[in-house]
Amino acid sequence: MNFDFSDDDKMVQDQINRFLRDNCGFGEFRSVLEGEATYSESVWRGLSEMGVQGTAIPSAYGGVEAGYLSLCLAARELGAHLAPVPFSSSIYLAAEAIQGAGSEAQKEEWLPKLASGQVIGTLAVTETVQEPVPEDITTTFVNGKLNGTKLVVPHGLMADVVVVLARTNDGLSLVLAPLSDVERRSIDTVDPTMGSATITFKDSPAKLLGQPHDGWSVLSTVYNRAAVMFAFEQLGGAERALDMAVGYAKERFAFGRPIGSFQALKHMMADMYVALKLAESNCYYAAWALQNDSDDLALAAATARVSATQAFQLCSRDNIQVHGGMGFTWEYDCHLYYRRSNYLTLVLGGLSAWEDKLVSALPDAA
Amino acid sequence: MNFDFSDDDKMVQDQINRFLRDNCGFGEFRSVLEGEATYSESVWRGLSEMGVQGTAIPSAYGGVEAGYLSLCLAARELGAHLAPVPFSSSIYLAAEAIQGAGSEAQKEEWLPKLASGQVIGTLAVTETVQEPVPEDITTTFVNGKLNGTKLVVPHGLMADVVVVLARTNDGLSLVLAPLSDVERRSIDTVDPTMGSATITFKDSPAKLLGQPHDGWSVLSTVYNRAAVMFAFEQLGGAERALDMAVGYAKERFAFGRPIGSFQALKHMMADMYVALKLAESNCYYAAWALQNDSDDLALAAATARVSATQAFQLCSRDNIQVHGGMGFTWEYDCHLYYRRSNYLTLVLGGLSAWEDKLVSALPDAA
Amino acid sequence: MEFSDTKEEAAFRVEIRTWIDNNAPDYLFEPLSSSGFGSIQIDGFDPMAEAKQWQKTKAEAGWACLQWPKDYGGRGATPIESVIWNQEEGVYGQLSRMFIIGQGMCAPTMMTFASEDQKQRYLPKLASGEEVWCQLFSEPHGGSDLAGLRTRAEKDGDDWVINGQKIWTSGAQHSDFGILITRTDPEVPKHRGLTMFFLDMKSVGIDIRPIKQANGDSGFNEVYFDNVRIPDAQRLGEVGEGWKVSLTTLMNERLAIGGSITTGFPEIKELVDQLRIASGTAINDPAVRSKLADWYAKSAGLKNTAARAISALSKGETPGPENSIGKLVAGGMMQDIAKFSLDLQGLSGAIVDPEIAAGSARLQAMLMRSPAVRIEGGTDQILRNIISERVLGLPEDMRADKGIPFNKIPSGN
Amino acid sequence: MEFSDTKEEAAFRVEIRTWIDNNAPDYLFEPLSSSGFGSIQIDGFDPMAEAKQWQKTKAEAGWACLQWPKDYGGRGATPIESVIWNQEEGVYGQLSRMFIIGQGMCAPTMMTFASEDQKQRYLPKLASGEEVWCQLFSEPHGGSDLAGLRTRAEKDGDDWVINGQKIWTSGAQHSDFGILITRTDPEVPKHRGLTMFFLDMKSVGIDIRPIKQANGDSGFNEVYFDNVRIPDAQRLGEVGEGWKVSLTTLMNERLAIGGSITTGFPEIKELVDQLRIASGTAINDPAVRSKLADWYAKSAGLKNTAARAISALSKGETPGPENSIGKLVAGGMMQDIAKFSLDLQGLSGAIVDPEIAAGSARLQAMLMRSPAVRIEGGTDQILRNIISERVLGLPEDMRADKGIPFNKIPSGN
Repeated sequence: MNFDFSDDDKMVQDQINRFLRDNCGFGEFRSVLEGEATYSESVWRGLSEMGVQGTAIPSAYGGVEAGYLSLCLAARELGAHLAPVPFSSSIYLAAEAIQGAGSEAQKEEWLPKLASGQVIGTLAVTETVQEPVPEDITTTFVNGKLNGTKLVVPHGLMADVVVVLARTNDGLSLVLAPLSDVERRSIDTVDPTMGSATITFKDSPAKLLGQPHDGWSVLSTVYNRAAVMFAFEQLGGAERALDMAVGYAKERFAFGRPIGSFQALKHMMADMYVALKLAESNCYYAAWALQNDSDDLALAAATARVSATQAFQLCSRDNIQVHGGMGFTWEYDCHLYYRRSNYLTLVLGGLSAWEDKLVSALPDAA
Repeated sequence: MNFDFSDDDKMVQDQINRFLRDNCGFGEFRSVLEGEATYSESVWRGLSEMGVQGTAIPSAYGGVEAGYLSLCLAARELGAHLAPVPFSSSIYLAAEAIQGAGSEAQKEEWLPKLASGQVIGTLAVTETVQEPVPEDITTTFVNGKLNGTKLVVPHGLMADVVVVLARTNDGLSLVLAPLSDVERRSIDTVDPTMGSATITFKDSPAKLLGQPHDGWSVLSTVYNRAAVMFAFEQLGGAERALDMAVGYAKERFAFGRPIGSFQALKHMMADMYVALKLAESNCYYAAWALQNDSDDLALAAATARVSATQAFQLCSRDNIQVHGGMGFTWEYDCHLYYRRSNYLTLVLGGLSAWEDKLVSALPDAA
Repeated sequence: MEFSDTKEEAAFRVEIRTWIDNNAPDYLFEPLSSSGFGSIQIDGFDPMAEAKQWQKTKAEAGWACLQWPKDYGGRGATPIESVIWNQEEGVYGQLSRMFIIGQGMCAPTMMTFASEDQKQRYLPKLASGEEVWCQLFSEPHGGSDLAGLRTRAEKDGDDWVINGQKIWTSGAQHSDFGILITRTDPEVPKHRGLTMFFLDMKSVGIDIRPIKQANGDSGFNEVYFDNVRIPDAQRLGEVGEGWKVSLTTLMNERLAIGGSITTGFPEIKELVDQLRIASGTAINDPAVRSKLADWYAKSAGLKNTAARAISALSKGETPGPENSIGKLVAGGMMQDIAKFSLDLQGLSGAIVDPEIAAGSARLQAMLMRSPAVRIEGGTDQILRNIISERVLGLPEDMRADKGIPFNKIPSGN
Repeated sequence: MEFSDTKEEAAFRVEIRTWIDNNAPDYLFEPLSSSGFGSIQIDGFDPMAEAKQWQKTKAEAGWACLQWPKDYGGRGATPIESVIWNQEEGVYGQLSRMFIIGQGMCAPTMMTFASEDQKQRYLPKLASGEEVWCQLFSEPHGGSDLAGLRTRAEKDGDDWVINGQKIWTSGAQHSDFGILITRTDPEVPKHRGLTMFFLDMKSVGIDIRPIKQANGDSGFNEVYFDNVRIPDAQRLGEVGEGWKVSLTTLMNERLAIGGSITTGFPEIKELVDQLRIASGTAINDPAVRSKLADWYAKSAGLKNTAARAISALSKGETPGPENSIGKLVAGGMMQDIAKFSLDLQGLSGAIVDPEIAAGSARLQAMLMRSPAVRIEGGTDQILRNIISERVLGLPEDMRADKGIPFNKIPSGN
């Protein structure tokens, strides 16, 4: 039994951390936040040069094939630094869908480009202002053409290729569409750095990804796998938010003493730590389940997702509270974590949906 | 607009408070707790002498006819003192059911005896180990005879007459049965001072109360009305538990200072106060709605019930926490409030059931 | 106990309702009703201009600042009459609230401490909205430690010279006047060296800079003072008595009752009545119902607590610190409600565009604004201190600054 | 990262499993499996006698106190081997846990501070269950302020004379020996005047009185000392160094990992899988599912955190104060789970008779026992202090007793 990451994986994590610390400071982040760029091309390029996008992609398809444990640690760093790049959509969603459901030809065509960062991918599901159910999907895929509108596509603003959930004959299927000839419009969300777009397809060319009519179930598998990696991003964000709170509480004085000496704040931060620690341990287990395609991946993923969502929401929220008024200024970084935590909570469907999945995945005698 | 009780009502409340303080100390309570008596006959008699049981019963039926506002304040004192008497079952449940559904003859027969305390009444519903639904009721009332077992009847140990939910032909009806010739067995519950019993009817004589087949809906009305009075008992208990916590925290020293000067405990008690205050205000409104048979009684009652349940549970639970180890001894009184709070939470169906009722009672545009 | 109006109250209510029907800016009804939580946004209108116009209309008809004496621009009404006005003013109250700092906090201080001439000069124009006031209390280094302020006032002839910085000043950019608390003696313990003034916000040396908030709004400002001169005649209270004077102001903060407190309940109820989730319409889902019931019970509790405070007011009693529960409960509740409402909508819940998001994105606006509610005007932690010490009588926490000269208190820098 | 056993671990597990299959008191399997939360109840059996028999059987076969050196009655096993034993011992571990104070807390202190002769004399009998030990630390006036203890030890020749009172002593009535912390100097600051001893619990002048708990059990005792004499040879550590010695004991409290922590999750899962509520089987109700998911995530988090601590142990690292989260999370969770489970059952949820109530009334037992979990062995508040100060490095609260002679510290009486 060895419930820890290998030294190799940790070394790679440390490299990514140092790269992001040096190259993905808040200046980089804020230029995206303020709308001067849709994402940080320099950070994206730097990650490419380190091979991060290809971490879990087989070497046969141009990846590094370092496995999911390493990718999870990369996700943790990306989350901690709020890296304003389309990594999650391109890698956890698009690459996973293509790896999981694509034909050999599709994998050969797209995975090397995704692994190198040359192409940015994403996944488009939501069409209505509600948690999607199969009946909501009205985008059609008929005779090789896509028609319909996807309301909110993460990183849809800069994606080059998109996996689309669409209606075919009498079911839902995933299809793969290059995004050269579509109408896309930026849509405002709680986190402006996630590059969200509304995308309208009008007779846009696309190809079936995987078997017809299994779109909904493949999507569910992709979500389970992505959930683990998003959970690590959330974990990284939660940890950084707690660090910010602790750092501020040690230095800020009120009533003649550091505010971190008041029990009301100390205990708030202790509770943040508890949530973080539980989430971290659940994430570790889920990473193992992902890497090993364990039978209980669905349960492990939902468990990590639920606790990491709760931890990031709590830590980012109460980090603002510890900072007081300053925590609510645009200038301080607290709201960036709050924004990201709320977007990441929703990106694969809300917390309630994941709670439900978790219970469905429980063994009969727990 | 005048959102307060009248001076008359408050004066009566004060008298009850003084009577209970002088005559219903913890010696009285503990003799019931330790099983030396099933209830305090002297307190019951004292309340009778003051006419408390008859507070809201019309003078035509031997009551004082002082109204429900006064009865609510009496309930608050009974709750604060954890009075070990069958008041709630006899007055909020039995007397209400008879007043609401009984024939003129039944009212004339029973209300004066309930009002004077000469007779103790209760209500018997639950038959299975689950929140009752109509299908659970298998006790039958046929040809004037009751047959079946009621699993847990509050104050069933000492009641003289019971209102029973029973199956008649093709529906559920309420029936009224004297408890002279039944089998009753004490059943252990979280609060041993509530005189709970399992009662078995074997061809026991009884009479229909109200119209046949409207048992379930009359029960629901009785519960709504009783909920207000129980909420006042819970409020009284919550307030006393908070008082105990505050008193202890002021006097107990640790680390060279009163424990009540530590924010962790201060803020815990502040939250107890907040819950109490919200519940109190909701109880006030519900008392008005009860007294005036307001259209929104169902909503007001559920609201008072939900918030008073939460307040009593929180205050009784965290009162133990403030007391530390002492709070968990049999000798200290903290657990008596904790026990009572948990019993009162369940007596009319659990909190979840009342939350559901509350939402059902919300107007369409709230 | 009686919830209905008395005959007089009912008549007064009808009078108000009739007047409002005839005089309110009904072209603003729609935009005000769907206005996002936070700052008022009215497409095509200048909110401050509209607010001033509405206030002027009210003042001319005797409906401004109802409880103030007629001499100072009020109506000399009873507390209950004032509450009835607030209830009937409804959405238009959003316009009136733009003057709340001046009318609710500066004015009581002026009434208590200004000279009769000053009151005659300033209060009527404050009532009518012609002149806007702000309150200059908070400072960057102070935070919850309000009395830890550093802005200096030094006597120079008949004037005081002010240097320093204030923060979180609502509406400073619109204001004509302000009340200002300063430190006049740093060598005595912190509560004892303070002095209060009022001043012209157009004075030389004042620099106002808007603060961009986390939600993108800019309702607050930093105000810098560089040798700003204030005549001694504009001092409120004695030198060194500024803390006591400020308590008058802060106490009045709690008296602003009768208007309804924002909790988010109506917004989430409206959402779940319509929203389809996996199990059907959200309102029918037991998990939604359970939370909804708890939130309703809390919001009803606040409403009923406010009603009790009104009852107390009408009997001449002063509502006490127990009214601190309002913001404490509402702040956390709003945050929970916003989070849960988004959660029910999946990824589409992240959309903040009011044209697209459910309920005009009011719940999303609440998500982004509510963290500030738990901080501004007393953090959750300060409110719990107030409740535990002033309501429950628990002993105060140990204090590191007790009896120490202000300039000797540890400050970490 | 690897969750499966290594080949050696798997073989060791098989060895244990085989031995347990052949030697465990299988007639106790059923009663132990359905035993209520709190004290062990086994109808028709004396729990202590059964526990001693099982411990003796284990010790004779080398399965007692696996990590202890063989010389002192252990097996000299690795931490991982010890964890595997705990996992495989299963329900019989409930019997072994009756010795946990002695073996888990007194023994490490004896190993560090007793003489070699004393270790040879006492430890093997402690390992085999022949002699039972208790720990005499807490006092009525101390509470969370453990170092605020008042029991006096005064030197008299070669003996120390003890007067005072201890409380919350688990198993004192069954114990042969105990470790005892006393105040030997009240005129120095509180942590400095303490001294540790071990003593014979049958000594003249000891009076043991069981404490009846709120849930009706009596697992704890008050122990009174009236001129009890202890030879100086039974002193553990130097005079005045008792606090440091006690930290050895308390630190070992956290190392008792590998056994599973009670959270209530399996109990409520079993309940809702069966229970019928208004909407159908409880497990299908969205409100139930939402809570269940949160509780599962917490209990899985604790289990996985423990697994990480085991990994650290197996690498020779010492698990740190972060393990304080276990009880903090489990205590509150148990209380919430118990409350909610009763709630789902309506009035019948109040029934505590195990013959009638669902799940043998274990959830009702949990309701009544869980308040103590949030207090014993460090209250929730103390645990949050530990996490915030020792894990997060936040500054300590202001202290009223710092550097003050013990007999000058304010005590309220």
